[in-house]
Amino acid sequence: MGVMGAVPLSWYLMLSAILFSLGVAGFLMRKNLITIFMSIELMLNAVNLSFVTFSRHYKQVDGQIFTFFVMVVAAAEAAVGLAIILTVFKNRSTLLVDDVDSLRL
Amino acid sequence: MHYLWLIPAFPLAGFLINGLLGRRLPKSIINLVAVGSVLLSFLWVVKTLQALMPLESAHIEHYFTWISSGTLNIPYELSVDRLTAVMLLVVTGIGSLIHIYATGYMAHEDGYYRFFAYLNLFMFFMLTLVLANNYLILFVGWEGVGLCSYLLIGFYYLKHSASTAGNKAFIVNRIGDFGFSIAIFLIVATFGTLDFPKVFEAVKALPVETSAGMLTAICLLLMVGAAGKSAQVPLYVWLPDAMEGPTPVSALIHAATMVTAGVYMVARSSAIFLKSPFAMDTVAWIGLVTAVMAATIGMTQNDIKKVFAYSTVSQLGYMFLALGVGAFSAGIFHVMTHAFFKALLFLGAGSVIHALSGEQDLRHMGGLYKKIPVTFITLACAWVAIAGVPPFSGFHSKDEILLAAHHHAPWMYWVGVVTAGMTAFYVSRAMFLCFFGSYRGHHHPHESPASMTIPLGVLALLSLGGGYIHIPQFLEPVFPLAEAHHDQSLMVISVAAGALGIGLAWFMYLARPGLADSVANAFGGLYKLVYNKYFVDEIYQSTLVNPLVAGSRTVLWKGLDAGLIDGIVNGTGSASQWVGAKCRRLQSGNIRTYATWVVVGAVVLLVSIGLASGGAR
Amino acid sequence: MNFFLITLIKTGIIAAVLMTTLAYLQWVERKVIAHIQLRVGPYRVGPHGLLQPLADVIKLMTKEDLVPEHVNKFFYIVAPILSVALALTSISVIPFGPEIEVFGVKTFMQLTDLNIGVLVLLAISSVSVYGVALAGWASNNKYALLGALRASAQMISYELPLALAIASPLLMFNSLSLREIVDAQAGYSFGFIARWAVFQGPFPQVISFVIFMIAAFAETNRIPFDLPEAENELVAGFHTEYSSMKFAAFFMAEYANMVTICSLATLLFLGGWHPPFPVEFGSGYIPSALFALAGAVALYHSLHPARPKDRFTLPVFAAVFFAIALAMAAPVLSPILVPLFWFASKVGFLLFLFIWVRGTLPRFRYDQLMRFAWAFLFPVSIVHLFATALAVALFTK
Amino acid sequence: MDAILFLIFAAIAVACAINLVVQKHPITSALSLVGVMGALAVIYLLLGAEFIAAAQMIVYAGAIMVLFVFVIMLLNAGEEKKPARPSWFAKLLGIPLTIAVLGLLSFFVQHGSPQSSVTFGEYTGTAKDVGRALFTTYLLPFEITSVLILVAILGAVVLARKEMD
Repeated sequence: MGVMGAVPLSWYLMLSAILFSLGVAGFLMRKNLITIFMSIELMLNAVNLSFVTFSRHYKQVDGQIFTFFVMVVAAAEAAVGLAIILTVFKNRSTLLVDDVDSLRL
Repeated sequence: MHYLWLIPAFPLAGFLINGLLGRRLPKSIINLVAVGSVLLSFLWVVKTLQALMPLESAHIEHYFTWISSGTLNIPYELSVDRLTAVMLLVVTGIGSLIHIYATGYMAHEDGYYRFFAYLNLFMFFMLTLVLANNYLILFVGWEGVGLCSYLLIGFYYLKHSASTAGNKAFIVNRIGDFGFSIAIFLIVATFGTLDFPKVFEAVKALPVETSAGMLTAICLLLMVGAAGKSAQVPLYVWLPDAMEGPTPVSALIHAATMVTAGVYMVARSSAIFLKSPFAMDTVAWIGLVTAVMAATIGMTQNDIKKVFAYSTVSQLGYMFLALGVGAFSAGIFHVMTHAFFKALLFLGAGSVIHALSGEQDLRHMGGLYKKIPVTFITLACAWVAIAGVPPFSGFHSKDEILLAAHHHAPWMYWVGVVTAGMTAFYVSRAMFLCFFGSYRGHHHPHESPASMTIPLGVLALLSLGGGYIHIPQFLEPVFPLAEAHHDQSLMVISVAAGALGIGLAWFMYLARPGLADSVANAFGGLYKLVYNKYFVDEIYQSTLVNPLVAGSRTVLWKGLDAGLIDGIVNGTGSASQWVGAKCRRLQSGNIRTYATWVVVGAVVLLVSIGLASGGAR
Repeated sequence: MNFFLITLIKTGIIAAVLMTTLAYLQWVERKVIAHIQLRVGPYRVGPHGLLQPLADVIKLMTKEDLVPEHVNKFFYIVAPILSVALALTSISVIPFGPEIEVFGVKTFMQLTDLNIGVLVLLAISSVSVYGVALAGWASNNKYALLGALRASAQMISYELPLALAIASPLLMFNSLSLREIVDAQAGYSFGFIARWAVFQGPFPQVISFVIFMIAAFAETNRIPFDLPEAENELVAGFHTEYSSMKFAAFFMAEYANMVTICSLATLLFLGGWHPPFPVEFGSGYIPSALFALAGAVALYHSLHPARPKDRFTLPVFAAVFFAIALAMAAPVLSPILVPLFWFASKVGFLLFLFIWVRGTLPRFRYDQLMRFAWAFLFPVSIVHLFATALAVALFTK
Repeated sequence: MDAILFLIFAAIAVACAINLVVQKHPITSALSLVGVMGALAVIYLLLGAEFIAAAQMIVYAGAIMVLFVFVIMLLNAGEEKKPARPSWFAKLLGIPLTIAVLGLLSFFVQHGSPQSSVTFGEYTGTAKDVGRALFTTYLLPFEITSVLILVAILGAVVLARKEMD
């Protein structure tokens, strides 16, 4: 529809960049294990977005395939990671990463 | 294709069966496998040779490429020419006889299956050695027989003397093999191949004047190897000790087959040797010296097997003399006849020892000819054969050699004749002490079983008539025959020497018993010297072995190993400890700190990418 | 702008129809249960309690909308909205009939025809867990939380068999667009057997249909799988703390989900709006005949002396029925109404099945429920999927 | 029209993402993440990746995030408390690093991104295309991911079992 019809590709990439940085922010600043985990998922999503964008740009489906794989891996990761978080909570009854530091010298 | 590979394959199969399952198998099966495999390969040899006759030129079978690296290409090839044919027949024939003999001799030993497994393995390697068509495969066989000889000398590994004798044999052989391997390297370097035909072609092509040095070097190194394997001066010391092994082993390995490997190898390399007169002379010299030295020692020994061992050494010396004077065919001829009568001598000695249940000292024997007549008769055949009494086998081959020696250099002939006399003397001495006079022992002698006496009989026939298998003609396609002017006088002289030796022995040990001791006293110092084998072992011990051991202990072990290498290892350890102690500061154990590090890394990466792509267009 | 106008109109119609359906579905359920239990059911409000839904709506609207102290306000309010919104959204991709022409405008009897319609339905149903879960969690009440956890666990577990069961017909029709799927089921093999998924070769989808229906019961938290609302153990499950409109929202959501899932079953397995036997055999006249019959029955009953009350109401019904019958027969309307009728009757039958089961079957135990899902339904559906794939690979060019 | 849609949903996504980061309560973060995913799904549709959009909803929003919500409910994780030993390093570098990342990425986007534009509906990677690519070109990775999933299931089960007793 006219001028506004076409959206420049860079907008999508920019959005992906912003989301990624937000993920980084959460990754660095939050102290709750689960939230950190979710920030990682956010970063994954941002990356997926750029994958899909490029697949759109090259009019090839490969980028979407990568996204698909990322999803699968994320699913596996979530399953194991959350199980680990559960165990951590069971053993230490805390979710604060800063307090899970018995590897410290 | 005549399936040459089957020839060594049979004994190998026997080795595998006996070696792997022997512990559980009954003796009958073990015998069947061991003897059967060797007999089979003997039959296969016969069949193949029949098929291949007349074997004017070598028949080569290529199986696969063993090593292919750059220009060097070593195929796995077996070949048969007339030389090989002789060796094959000797090895497999005598080998099977001795196997049969061993079944009787070893009957009461434990480790029975082990013994026959080793024996078969030896046959396999020996046949590989003989059949090889290039130096590398020959070397494989060479090392293999060395290994087996070690294993079999040390067969009674509970006896300390046996195991040390095994080690001695192995180590001394190492020296020879070292020379041999260097020779092989030189051959590769010079000719770029190891196949006999190619090498010899190349040698023929080479101009003498330019390449003499290299060829001489190769020949001398090959000779070092041969000296090690065939117990020549200065590396002969291991062979007498090798008598610690069971007698069949002494007969098969240390008399008939393995020790002749050196002779075979030199003869095989004749093409190269002929190019280097100096090397030839060296060979002749070594042979002569060995012959004389060993003969003199042989005259004084009291252990029957030791006597025959030294006789073996001196006979080998004869063979090398033959090679050295260029009568290769005569050398091989002597290899064969010597295989016959020396195997017979050892087996006979074994039978005697068996009869006296382990007694080896001549001074505790005597008058056995009525107690163990078969052994006596057969041994007598060997006696006449080795003493060079015409028309028996030893006479022919020795005569060939002496003729060639005279044709080369008359003085060599004379030395050879003297040696022949000594040979006759010590063998006769052993015979008289053993079988005549009155019995001085305290065991109750008993004749050996048929499994032992039958091989004795066969060998006796061979050593009587073997001389008429005229090898030199047969070998003509391989070694051009030296013009044979049969000088009757020379022949008579050598025979006379032999007769003299026998007579002297008779006079000293039968007619005038006790004369021997007085003679010994008369030449006290000389006798001592000879009786103690010229103190060669002691000299080696003090000049070579002790310095080496001391050096290794102080320099290599204390200095290099403990000091340098351990120092490096421990140093690495402590250094990494130090680094770790510094780095563990990073290991804060705080996940978010790690996360921050990750992001820092990512940022650094991004920046570097940005710089690398020059601000991305 | 034409497109927007049409869509607006369609949305209006569908919304209105759906709302009434939902309201009256509840009335039907109560009636049927009542008759199964030999009761009369709602009877007072209006003739045969026909106005009962209206009364209920008024009641729920006017009731005090209280928000407990201890709840997490935001999510407490968001949850019901979320669930009802999602439930209604899923209707939008469901086609009710073929392409029709109204006043010269050709359009589909469907809000939007996505070519990934099935996937969208799955996506929505998978997201609709949040409504329940949040409601339970936000209520900050242990019964609610337990109910919510149960509900969401159960919905997730049963989504797999559901999806796998759906996959089999998709394999046969190799399309994701509901419309194409329905079109693929048009026609009759041997001239009289309807080529519905459940009858169509090479591999009649009976088993997957059964699996689908079982999973559907679990998805909608209906008896025998209604453990989230097992009143004897957790009061009313995740909506314990809810009242008035929010409660109504959950209720609507449940019924809307039922309708959606039944229509999905109809579209995937029962040939959508295609009649069970060909028009040559007069399937076109069935609807009007039926409605005429209904009218006749109504009239007959109205003449029955023992039912004085119905002397006026039943004839009205009869008149309505006759009118519908006429409309069905009318050449102008029949192309629109007859397919609609078939679709509606199939959905209706399935809904009746839901209610019937509720009236008759007892409730599962929770571990049984889960074991049934994972240890039986899931493997069976996988095997069935493989079988279908094999059949398709072998018999279709 | 596209631009408007894009802007709307991009705004939603960013808002939800910010909410994820700033909210103290994990469940809020989780739901805002779901919001991000929903918005992204719509944006995928705009990009013509309809299958991925559906998968995004089903897998991410419908499965993974539900798992998160479960765990949060199960642990009844409340507001974030102050840790005993906070990571001074992260506190120090957190914000600057984030800004650095954002700056760098946007720099790359500005200078590096291809100068093309997207109009809705002119290209769609249909489920057919995705499936074809997935089962021909990417068959091996696909199978490997299936193995990965299996392993993940086992791991999760083992850990959870340990967690039970």
